[in-house]
Amino acid sequence: MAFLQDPTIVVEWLRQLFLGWGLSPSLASLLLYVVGALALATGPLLWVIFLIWFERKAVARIQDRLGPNRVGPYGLLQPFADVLKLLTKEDIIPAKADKVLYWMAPILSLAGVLLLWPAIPLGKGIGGNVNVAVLYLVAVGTLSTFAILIAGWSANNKYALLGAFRTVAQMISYEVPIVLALLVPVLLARSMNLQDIVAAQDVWFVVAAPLAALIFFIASIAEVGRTPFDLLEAESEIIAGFHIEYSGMKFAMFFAGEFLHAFTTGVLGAVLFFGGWRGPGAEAYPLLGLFYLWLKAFLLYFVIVWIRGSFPRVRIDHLLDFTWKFLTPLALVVLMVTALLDKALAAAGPWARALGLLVANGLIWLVVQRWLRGVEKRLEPPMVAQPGQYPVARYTPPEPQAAEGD
Amino acid sequence: MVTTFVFVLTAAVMLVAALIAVLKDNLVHAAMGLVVTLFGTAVLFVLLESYFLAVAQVVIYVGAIAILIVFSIMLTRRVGAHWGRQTNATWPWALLTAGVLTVLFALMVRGWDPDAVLPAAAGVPEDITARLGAALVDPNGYVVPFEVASVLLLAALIGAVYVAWGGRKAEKETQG
Amino acid sequence: MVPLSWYLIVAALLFGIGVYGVLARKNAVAILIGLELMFNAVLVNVLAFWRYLQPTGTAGLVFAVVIFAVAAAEVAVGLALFIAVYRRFGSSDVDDINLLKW
Amino acid sequence: MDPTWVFIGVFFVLAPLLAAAPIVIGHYLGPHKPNPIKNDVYECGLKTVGDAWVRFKVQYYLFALVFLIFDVELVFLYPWAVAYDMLPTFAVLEGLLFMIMLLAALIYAWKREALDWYD
Repeated sequence: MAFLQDPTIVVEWLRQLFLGWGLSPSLASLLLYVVGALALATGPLLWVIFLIWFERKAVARIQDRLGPNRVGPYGLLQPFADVLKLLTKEDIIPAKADKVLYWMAPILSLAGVLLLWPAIPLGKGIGGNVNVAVLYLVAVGTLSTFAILIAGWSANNKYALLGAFRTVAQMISYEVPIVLALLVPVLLARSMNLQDIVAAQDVWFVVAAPLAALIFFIASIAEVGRTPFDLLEAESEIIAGFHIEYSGMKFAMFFAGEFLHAFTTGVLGAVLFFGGWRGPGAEAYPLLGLFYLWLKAFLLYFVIVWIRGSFPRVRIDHLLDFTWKFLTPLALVVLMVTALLDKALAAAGPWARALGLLVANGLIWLVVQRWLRGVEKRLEPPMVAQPGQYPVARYTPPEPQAAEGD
Repeated sequence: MVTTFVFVLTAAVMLVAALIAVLKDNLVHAAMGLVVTLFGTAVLFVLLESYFLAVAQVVIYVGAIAILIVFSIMLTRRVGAHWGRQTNATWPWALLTAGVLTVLFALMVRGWDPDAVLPAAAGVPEDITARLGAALVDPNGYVVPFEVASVLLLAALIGAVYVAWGGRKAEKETQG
Repeated sequence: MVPLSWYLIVAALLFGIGVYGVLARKNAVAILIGLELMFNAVLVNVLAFWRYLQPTGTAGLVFAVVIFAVAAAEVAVGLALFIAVYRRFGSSDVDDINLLKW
Repeated sequence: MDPTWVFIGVFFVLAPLLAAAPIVIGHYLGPHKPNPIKNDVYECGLKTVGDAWVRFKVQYYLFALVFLIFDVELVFLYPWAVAYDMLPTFAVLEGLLFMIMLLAALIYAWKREALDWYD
């Protein structure tokens, strides 16, 4: 029972065990860190195997298919079969590839996602307690960007390189609204430590900053490169993007990284905007907090899968316009309004503050909606239904443009 | 003890990577060397307990500056083409200058250890990031560098966009 | 704790390597890489001095932050020039850009 | 040394190793029968067309450039947000002025069509 109230006693027990082996205290601490890091890293890695099954099944049901259902009950063992298959595939390395970089890219890709985990608070007193955690998340995210650039480069294939350029352009473009949206919870909690941010959420930040939450969520999906923002590796249209020359386990690592990143996005959304591990009884029983965090993260992850199953892809010019001309200015305005209003409402209680910010967010959204209507009117001629006819969307082919060469 | 070990390891890796960055003919490898050096600098910052600047170093240098550099290298050459020599004919003079400079610097800083009354023992305060933030907008502190930095970056953006990109129309005209 | 002079010597070596890169390289981007190494050496110096001489103040940190801004501006403009030159001359070697030599 | 950062250091060593393990295992479990055609560059099942040359497109560079400027400015804003409780109203306005500069940069790039994608 003591364990349920304070899981850290396991750490103490292990430390005593290591000391009992005759290790020096500092060496015992180091060994503890290694054990902790292994536990924290293997957990998500094994969880990915389930995620792959879940996503395939969920998307299949959305699309009115059955999904994996042959291997094991409900096809649960399918991912294991896939792993076995991938493990025994031939590891092809293109003849002219840059060998070192070619090996490094998939490792970096997965490690970049795993490295997000030590910053995440998993419960009261357990998990990450990094003083600059929010920026740490952004910093680690750059590793994935580099992985893609290296992957595209090292294979010595022009299409892979082109795919990598486009993917990186997309990723860095969407990083701007993410960094802006992350500033809002930091501002509300006055701390970059995620543990403090969770502690500050007496009222979930999604109430005080719904627009920032939405921007973070959308931009994160794009950052991970999921549908509807996955046109650079659209499996059904082009063969693949930057990882075209990868096969076997290396290829699988890119995908494992993507799936884990999607789930981690859910975790981060839960921590930043949905109260993290907080919930009834989570203070007394930290493991319950872990369960709450997992539940919230899984719901958010399900929304990501749902979006994947429901939305068509966007075009690349729309994709980049969307972040630079919509999300970024919107995030800037939200940040400014939040900063001003938060100072004005400094004396008010947490609920009054949150509701004031909520109202402000609503007003911003109304203005944005009106503005979007205006833009829509300018772009599209109004569709008028003829009597006896259903309105049909008109397709006007784009004006032919002169081919451009450089 | 651990700190010393990590410091020596990081410094060694950093310097080797820096050498790769300036010696390799393959510029992509050189850029990777630069990235490792930048990362090593971030590790040194962690050892110096300025955590905010360590992550800022990774976000700005590795995440943005290095990406820009790698982009520029990859955009301006043929995939798989031979790199060729990347050094000047006058490289021995460069080596001499750099060597003399380094030796002079090293000789200069050799004895700089204010060991007896080290203020370092006071340690870094917990809220150093907040203090930095307050100092950056404090009228009696560093508000001028802060605002000048924003103007500088705005000017840099305008200048860079202006130089690199003539706008869609101009672009079409020049290329016919 | 590691002595202050170790940091300074590492920074000096880094700076020297950067100087060599700037002077000996042909390609404009490679020269910028050397410049970045020099900037980093300066950053290490600034933060080492901050940590050892005035860890409770913020002067060193502000200095470092301003260096970040300057480095970013320098890279942005430098690479823009490089891109413009490359598009004009089709070459990225500074040795080839010698119109003013005549 | 903050123990959290020691832990992160250990993690930085272990995470790449863990990510590399399956790849290395797969490398040795799988068959090895390389041949020139298999190891050739894959381009839609056809032979490589022409010189492997990616057309130079200044757009990529422009996005990276605007991103760089934004990134640096935003990193400046984080300490400002953390220090929010210590700030008088004047200092808050300083921060807003900073953001307005950022907005100006965005509007300039927008008007210059540096943010447009075209093929």
